[in-house]
Amino acid sequence: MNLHEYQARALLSRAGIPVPPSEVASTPSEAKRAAERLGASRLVVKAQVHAGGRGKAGGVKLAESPEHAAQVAAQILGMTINGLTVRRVLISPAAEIESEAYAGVIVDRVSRSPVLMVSPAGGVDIEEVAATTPEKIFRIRVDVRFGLLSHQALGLALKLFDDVEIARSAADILRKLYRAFLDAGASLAEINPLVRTPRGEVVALDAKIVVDDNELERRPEIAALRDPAAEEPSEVEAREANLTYIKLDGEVGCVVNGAGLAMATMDLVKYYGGEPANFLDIGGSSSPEKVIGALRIITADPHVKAILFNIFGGITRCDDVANGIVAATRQFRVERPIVIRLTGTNEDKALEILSGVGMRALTDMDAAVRQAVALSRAGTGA
Amino acid sequence: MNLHEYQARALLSRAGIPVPPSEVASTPSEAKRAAERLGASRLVVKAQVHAGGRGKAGGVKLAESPEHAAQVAAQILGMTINGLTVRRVLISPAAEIESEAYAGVIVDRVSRSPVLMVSPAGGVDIEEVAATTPEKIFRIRVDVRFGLLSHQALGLALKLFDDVEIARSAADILRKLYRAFLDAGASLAEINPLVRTPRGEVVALDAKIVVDDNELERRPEIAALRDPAAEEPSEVEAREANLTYIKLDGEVGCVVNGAGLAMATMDLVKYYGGEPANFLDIGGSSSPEKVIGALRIITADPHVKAILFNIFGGITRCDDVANGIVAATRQFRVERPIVIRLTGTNEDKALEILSGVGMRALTDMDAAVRQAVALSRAGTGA
Amino acid sequence: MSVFVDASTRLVVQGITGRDGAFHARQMVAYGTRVVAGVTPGKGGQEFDGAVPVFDTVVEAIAATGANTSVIYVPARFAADAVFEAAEAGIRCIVCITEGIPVLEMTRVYAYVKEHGARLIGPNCPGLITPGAAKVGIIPGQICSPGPVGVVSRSGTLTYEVVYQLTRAGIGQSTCVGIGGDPIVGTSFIDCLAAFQEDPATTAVVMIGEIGGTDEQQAAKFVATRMSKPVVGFVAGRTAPPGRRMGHAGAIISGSEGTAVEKIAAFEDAGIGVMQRPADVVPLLEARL
Amino acid sequence: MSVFVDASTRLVVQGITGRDGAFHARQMVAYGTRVVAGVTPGKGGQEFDGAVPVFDTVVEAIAATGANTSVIYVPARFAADAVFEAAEAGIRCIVCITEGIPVLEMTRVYAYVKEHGARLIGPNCPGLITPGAAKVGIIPGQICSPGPVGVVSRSGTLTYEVVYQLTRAGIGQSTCVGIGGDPIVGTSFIDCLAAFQEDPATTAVVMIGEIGGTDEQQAAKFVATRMSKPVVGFVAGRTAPPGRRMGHAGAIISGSEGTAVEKIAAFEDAGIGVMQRPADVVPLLEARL
Repeated sequence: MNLHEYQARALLSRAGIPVPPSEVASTPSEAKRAAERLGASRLVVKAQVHAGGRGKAGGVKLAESPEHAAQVAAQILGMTINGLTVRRVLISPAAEIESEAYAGVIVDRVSRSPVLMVSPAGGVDIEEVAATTPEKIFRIRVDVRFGLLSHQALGLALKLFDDVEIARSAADILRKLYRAFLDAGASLAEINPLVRTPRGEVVALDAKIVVDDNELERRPEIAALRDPAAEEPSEVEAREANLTYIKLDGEVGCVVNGAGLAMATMDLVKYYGGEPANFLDIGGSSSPEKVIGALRIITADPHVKAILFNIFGGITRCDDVANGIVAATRQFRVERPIVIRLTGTNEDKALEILSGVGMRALTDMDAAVRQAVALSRAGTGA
Repeated sequence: MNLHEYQARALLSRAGIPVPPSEVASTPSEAKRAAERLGASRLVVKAQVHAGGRGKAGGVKLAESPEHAAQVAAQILGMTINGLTVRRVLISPAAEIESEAYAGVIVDRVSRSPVLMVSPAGGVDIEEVAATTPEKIFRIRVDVRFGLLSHQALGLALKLFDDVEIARSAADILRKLYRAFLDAGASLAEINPLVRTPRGEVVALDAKIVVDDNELERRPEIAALRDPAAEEPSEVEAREANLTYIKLDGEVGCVVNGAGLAMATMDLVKYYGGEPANFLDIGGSSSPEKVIGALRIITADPHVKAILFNIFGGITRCDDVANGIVAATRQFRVERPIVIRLTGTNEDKALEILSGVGMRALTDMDAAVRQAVALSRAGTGA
Repeated sequence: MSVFVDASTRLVVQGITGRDGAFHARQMVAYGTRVVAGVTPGKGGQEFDGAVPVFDTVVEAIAATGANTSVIYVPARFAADAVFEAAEAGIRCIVCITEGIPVLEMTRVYAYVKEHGARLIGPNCPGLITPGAAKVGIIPGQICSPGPVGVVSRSGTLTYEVVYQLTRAGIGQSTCVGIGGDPIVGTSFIDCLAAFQEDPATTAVVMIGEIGGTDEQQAAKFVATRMSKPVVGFVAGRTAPPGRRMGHAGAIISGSEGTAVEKIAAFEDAGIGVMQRPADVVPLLEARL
Repeated sequence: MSVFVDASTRLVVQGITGRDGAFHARQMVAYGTRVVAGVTPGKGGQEFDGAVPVFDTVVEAIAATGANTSVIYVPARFAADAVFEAAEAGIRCIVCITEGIPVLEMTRVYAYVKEHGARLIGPNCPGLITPGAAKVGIIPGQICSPGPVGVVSRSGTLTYEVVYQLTRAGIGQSTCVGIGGDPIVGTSFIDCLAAFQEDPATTAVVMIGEIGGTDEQQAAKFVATRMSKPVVGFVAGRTAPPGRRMGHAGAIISGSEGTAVEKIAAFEDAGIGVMQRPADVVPLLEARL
């Protein structure tokens, strides 16, 4: 789960990291009042959406007065960045910047450990730094059994700042960033830029935190930060139905059990010249209700021209899926051709159920995908 | 540093451990009002002093009404237990007890790890259980790198309670006890008794926490729990003067540099038939001020008949000590004979300083101790 | 022969009295796996299906039954602790089926398992099966058949699909290992490839990867430099958008890292036969066996 | 010969620019110890007394000077981290003089040092000295003389007292080790006794214990079962009241455990010559040498 910048700032601030004051506004007049309260002569107004490249998209602007802040907020609010509508802006005094660094913690899959990274080349995309000037990135693996040790944090901080007092401030921030990362159950926590001001202070000007979805159950206070308004509505609906669904732009709606098979099915749609409309995993122990929910979400997508089921019965029982399909077609009009591939546990029962309502099913994945692609291209055939 | 029971209960309660409600009172009328607020028909009134065996000493009594609570509080307040005056009582509803267990965490010196111990034989001195029925004590070493693991806590809890639901409650308490132990910087945290009520709840009826003095600097909120009124005034004064001083009942006041040498000096006093009046370590890099402070504290003890300095100069400079002695005798009347043993760094200068004011010094520890003992037995000789 | 599990496997099922644990314990018993014990705290002393003794702790289960392998079906919030318990008790091979363990929790679990010298397979995996000998986990036994091909995969049903293709074509499997779809798993592709390379019963390997991370890339290097047996591979997620978690917690393209394109390129560089679609496994293998 | 430090010791002083660090660095240099580097973050590039290069980190100090031993004089709140840093950097013998490290911090430090295969002496100790070869810590060099007696002690000035008695009586020392007065120390009596038993230059050992814990009792068992060299011992604190911390954090009788009486009894049982007073060390040793 991605947090908004303003949420990430609040978590870092709570962890004791110096973060400049800021306020969140969802209307231009709120923005004006916020700017007045902040009382700075120059302000930054930033779109709060889960998307990179906000600056390039025009989602970050400077303002010289509260009135001006209201004006730029009016420009940014409602803007669409990466397909997401901006509903909130963050307003903060423009910082005086002497230098910009980067600091981030991720979970490294290879070493199976958190890795703390810093770079004196901050304020830009860290991936770009890694690609073009990898020598400017310094990292250490954190041994979770002992945590981030003080000398390790200081050692990294000294890569950012020569002055030992400033490095100590930065080391303190690194320790707190690591702490915030753990406390939030994050898979990524970064400060970019980590700014040194002309007065020698070190402050976090922008913050990004991505929380591991698996942490949300035991962290209700973090889970409460979820902003459904910032997500695709169909994905919100799918999550509430316990389905893993990701909307794409194609025409073949896919209903599959298992994430790997779901991806392979999408890939095969593409292989045969079609475009998948979505990723959808109904999970292992599927019930007819999940199938109904899945069909409801997919049929709500107007781009979908054909629906493809690909079920490999293991724990999933094919008859459950068949019952779900039959029940769904009784509850609402699907109005799109359905191609069904079923094999494995209770396959025979499933075929019986389907043929009882005049539906057919295939047992071969390739055949089913080819047929679904053909139907999606034929438009609303049957 | 020992915490009072009421302070330890508060820490455990804050850690999420079920602790029955209680209030603290320092007068009988406060006790009455507290009892009224608690609203129970039977109450326990307990002396809050840093001493074991409060029950046997009459410091724990039952009360049947608020008025009765005031009466027993009047009996307990002002009582002396182990030389300590009772200034506060804790008032709590009398608990219904089905069984009493013990749970404690200590730092084990041998394994260099925290050790969690439980016993189904609670409510009595755990040392007595260890001595008489050691098979009733179960313990696990906690690997600090991983912390107390859930299955370890449950495994111990199942030694206390057969019912798995009750054991799960107890395991939860054990985990929280371990957490509270770490958070307080404790060297000991125990719940005795850990009670099972007839309704199947598990609650902490009494709590003891000893905090590692070395933790106090980084834990101001714990350091603030120190109750100087519960300590020997001369020891409070010594601590404020940065001296390590422990008052005893003998006649030979000892001023020594180094803890081991200080103990060995006391032992030698005893060996030669005297009784040490105190342990006092002026520390490694002593200043004349420390010597003055030490002499002030020792001369304030009316039992002291003779004062013995035993200084082995290493980092400690003998001349510093000599200057301190001279300065002290100018500032206040010592009125007790002083025997001085000095050797090591700047010994010659020290002898010069002392002879300048007509004082002598020995270089042999045994000779000095023998002389001090003789003087202490002779009363106020010189 | 085979890898990790075989006829000498003595299995303890952690969470045997739960819904999933009970269902799959029966499936494993039916397949012929030696399920010697179950563990559910508080149910020690019972018998599961009148045949498998249940214990409160893994330590007790090992003491009474000589279990050497465990499979974990407990809910996510207890699963990490179940792995800790199994490792501490001395289980040599721990198979964690449970999905949903936080990745930070896994960093600690992995360190612990490693210190205890145990092997962890998973979490969030279907387990493994040595056809005809032992099934540990949830892979449907009926789609497998004994034979010379080792299968290793980050996926569940996609593995079944591939194994099903193999079995239908008459190509049996030595062992099929589902290593799990999480960012941190106990056993990597390389661990499995190394084991298959050593295993005399395995003559070729199928590797089924997906987007996210670099495990496939490292595995490709291992294949190129350390393996003499032929390997064919598949990578799921060519059509996956970046930055989205594709069902598996580990199936996510982070920035530009972990795409199917780079993994397939690594496979090709390493001489691995690349399957364009699951059905390609049969012709590619037949050309190499 | 000697134990732990000798002429091959290449010492880095952590905290060399602090008051205590600077003072004792000079003393050690004056004694002839090879002080090859100092470490103070932010002071890298300076020279201490125009002779000892100062580095920001221990890693850099080792790389530039080949340091193999470190001594720590930093304030208590930085001392645990200094040990972590030294161990991580690869120092083999770490001597921590600093007093006041929380014991829970030490549980982690000890685990870390052990994993890194290093030896930690202290904390809260006077360090050690191999007379005539190397002094690491704060033991006054002038009271020591080379010879055949190994000395190991939980104390500082009490050790000086005993060593002083030895030197005055013409009995030299192989190495004197102050193991520290905290409840958790890196090197125990047994570790030192084992080293002295192995050391050909040591023919007898003096062990100076005190109240608190059971290190002396275990050491006594070790002496009885594993040592052929004669040992004499002292236990400070016969007059100490129970439950009070006698200056040293570790010098406390907890309940009935850790009394001088039980330690002395253990010494006697093990055939250790028990000193009633520090001065007894000379006649007891002379009877055994």
